[in-house]
Amino acid sequence: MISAYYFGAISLILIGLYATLTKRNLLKILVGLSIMETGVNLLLISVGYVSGRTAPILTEGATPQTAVDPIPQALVLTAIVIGVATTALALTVAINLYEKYKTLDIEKIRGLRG
Amino acid sequence: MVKRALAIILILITGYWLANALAQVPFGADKMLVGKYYLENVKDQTGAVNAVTAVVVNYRGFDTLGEVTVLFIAATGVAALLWRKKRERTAKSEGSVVLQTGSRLLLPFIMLFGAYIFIHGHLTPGGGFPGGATIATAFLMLYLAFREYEIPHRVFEPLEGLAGIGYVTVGLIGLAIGGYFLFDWIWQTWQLGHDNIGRLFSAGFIPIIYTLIGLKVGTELTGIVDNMVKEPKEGGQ
Amino acid sequence: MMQYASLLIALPLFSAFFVPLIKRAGKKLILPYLTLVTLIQTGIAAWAFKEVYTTGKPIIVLAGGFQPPVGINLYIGHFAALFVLIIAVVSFFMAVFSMKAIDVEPIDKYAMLFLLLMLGATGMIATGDIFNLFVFMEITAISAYALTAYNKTREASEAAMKYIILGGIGSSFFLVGVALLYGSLGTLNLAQIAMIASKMNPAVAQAALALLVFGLAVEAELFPLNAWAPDAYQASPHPVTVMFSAFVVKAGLYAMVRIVYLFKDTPAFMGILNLILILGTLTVVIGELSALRQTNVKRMLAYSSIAQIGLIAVGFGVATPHAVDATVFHMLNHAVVKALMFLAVGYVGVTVGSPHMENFKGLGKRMPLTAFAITVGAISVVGIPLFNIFWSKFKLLLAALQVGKTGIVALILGASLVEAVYYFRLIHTMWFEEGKGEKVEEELALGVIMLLLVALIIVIGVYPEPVWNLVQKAAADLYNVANYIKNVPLLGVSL
Amino acid sequence: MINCVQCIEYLIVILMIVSAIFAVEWKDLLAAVVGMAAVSLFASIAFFLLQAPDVAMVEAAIGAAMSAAVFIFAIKRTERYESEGEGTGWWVRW
Repeated sequence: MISAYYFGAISLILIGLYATLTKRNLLKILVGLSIMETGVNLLLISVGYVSGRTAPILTEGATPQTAVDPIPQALVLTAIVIGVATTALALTVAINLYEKYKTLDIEKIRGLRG
Repeated sequence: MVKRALAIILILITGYWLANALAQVPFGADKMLVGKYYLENVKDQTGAVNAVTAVVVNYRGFDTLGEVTVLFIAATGVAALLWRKKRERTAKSEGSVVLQTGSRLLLPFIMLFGAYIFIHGHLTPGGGFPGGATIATAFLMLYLAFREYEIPHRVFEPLEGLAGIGYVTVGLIGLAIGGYFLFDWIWQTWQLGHDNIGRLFSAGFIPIIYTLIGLKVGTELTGIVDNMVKEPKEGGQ
Repeated sequence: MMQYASLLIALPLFSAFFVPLIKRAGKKLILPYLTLVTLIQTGIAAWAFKEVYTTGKPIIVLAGGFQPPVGINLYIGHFAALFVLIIAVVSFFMAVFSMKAIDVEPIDKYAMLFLLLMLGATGMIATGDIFNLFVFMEITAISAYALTAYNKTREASEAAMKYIILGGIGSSFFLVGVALLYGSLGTLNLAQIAMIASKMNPAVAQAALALLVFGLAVEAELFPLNAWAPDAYQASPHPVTVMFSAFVVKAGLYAMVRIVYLFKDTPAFMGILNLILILGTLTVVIGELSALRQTNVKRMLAYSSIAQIGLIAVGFGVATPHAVDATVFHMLNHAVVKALMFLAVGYVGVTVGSPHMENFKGLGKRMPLTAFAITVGAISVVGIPLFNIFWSKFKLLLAALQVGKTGIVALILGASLVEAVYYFRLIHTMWFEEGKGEKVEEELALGVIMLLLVALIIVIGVYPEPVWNLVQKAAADLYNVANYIKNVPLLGVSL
Repeated sequence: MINCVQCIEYLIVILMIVSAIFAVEWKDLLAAVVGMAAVSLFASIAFFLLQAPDVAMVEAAIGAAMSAAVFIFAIKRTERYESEGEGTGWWVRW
């Protein structure tokens, strides 16, 4: 039996993967990628969680023994920003493709062979 | 249909495999090794109260430099790929009166709030990235409210570059003073603010770097929005 | 003094952020500025190379002055020093080539992306922290996406889109792998991971490594995830193609091998090696067979390059000291040869219009120097003695024979045979077929660069010993994990 | 033994998965993007429950708001409705 958060994270990853593998609309694929990234971030944070502890902000009352692991949180901060950067660039390329082909259907975008 | 079924089977196998592996990584257990070191030493070594901020800016400063770079690349890439000789905004109507007045009124407050978030990054949750995004939202609102609005490019582009240069320069000063790239010279060499932990003027170069990051993230996200909004003029390819 | 090696990262970053200000001074200055920066980078890399190879000790750069498992460290050992130098030199050559080859606006953005691509590959090779590796991988990947689409043609956008989607899937996989590793070991430093790898549950280790290998396979162009590569090679600007083939792929492969070798003493290792062997073999077979039926020379070279990458992966999959030596040698040779060939073919593309097979008819009369360069490169790739790739293929063969893997011997020989077919066809087209067109005045700077690379190929081919010695040190750095752990000054937080 | 906090956890995870499925299946891309933003928002609440307020803020500001805005601009410049039918993408093929 795995925890609810693990379950949610894996489900998000799989739903995103499903969308990227089977959808034909480019923007839908990018939505899928985005969901997948959210899932991965949730997974990282849940890996760093320690039950019964508080956020790693050491003001009065919080000691090192009562805080959760700060590293996964720092990693996820980085990962979120990287994700949004990739998404923005991908959407730009999609706009360029739409200007050239007048469609977002990848079955119809086939300038290159192979 | 067959392809879809195949994809679903493939995904279910992946999921089962992942879940199996994850079952060996118990949820909620204490798995800290380096993390414990951070929590114990964060106040002495960096002066920050928020351990995540200290990890992001101090201990794993290289990651953050890279992260800023990634966002910079994305902004550059968006600008390069949407570059046309002539472009203009094509919004058909102005925003409503409520939106226009609201955005004018709220603009300074949103900017102030963004600045607050990134200046207090070492004390409260937040920091340069959400702060910068908040500032970008203010400009996003202006774009939505006014049909003709454009950001002052002559200010934004150099500001973006200068904030990045500032970050690297702070790191290089660390190399010159302390002997290590991205060394926290304000905290560890000059020892400023050691009796001030938990208040604003502490934590060495974290507020400086977060301000630079906030400015950079704000200008970059605004730049991305600006590039996405403007469409090529007819015949302007 | 050692810490100044961090300039390898700081300089490209600083210069990239500086470009908007240069643009104010004048657009004409941007490409010379790019050349200058890459030249300085070459100088720093050469200094680091000299330092590492004379003292025999790796340069450890500590970011922020924190000791490794706490802070991030760069590890510039023998391997990293060699490849950082290669990256810098190739970037310098390509900056020179860019002055000729790039005429699509906006140049300033091109210069920034170029510098950051170089930075990303340098960081991937130099870093000693698995998440930092991810960040540098994303820097490389995102600048590569943007540069692939830079020409703004249909093909370029399509190739970039493919690359982005595959890259997105790959980076998600990679992060899941990192989450598994971190969840069971509690550290992200590569040396510390190697030190406590045996404590990890073998099933989790295997899953994590498989995820990491799949994540890096996008950058390393291994089979199921390399559909983007030929398209991107074909559609991106010519200098960028050279950079992809010469060092972006190498950085991905290096990262993959570094991570996998950290687990050398654990039960999970053999399974992952088999995975790499299978992926590599498939890459070789499919790459070579696809190369046969191409009519666009740049695309043909792209498939050939992919096949060579597969060969390198196979070599790393054998994982004996001799095989790793030979494979690193092959990496070096492949970087030199493919840089030369893509440069020459790109130059033809720039002057004639497109690198289609038609345009290569009678090239020997119109652009003799370029045709000569392509010929030397082609002969070398096929593996004719007295050219550099002969030695690396030969040593790889010997290493495979030593462990009795005859399948790999057959694979290498078969690949060489197929390569011979399509490269000799290209040579035949260039020298013995009549083509139309005037004789072209070849650019002096590019001619010098091509002749330099040709000379390098022949010198390594005739006297392989000095380079072989260098390469053996580099390979030992990669293979000898115990030494790697010893060299990184780990703080005692093993608790 | 299920207490109140656990109830909220399960609720958030279920809402997240449901909105992810909607985001993937809706034919109207604008609705799909809103679904994606909802996933990010629920994830942000989950981060908060997992004691990661920093990440929650970043996810809400950048992951949900900014990325949805960029998506919407892209939809404005392309098309809003997805055509029928499914198939594997070309990047899977060689």
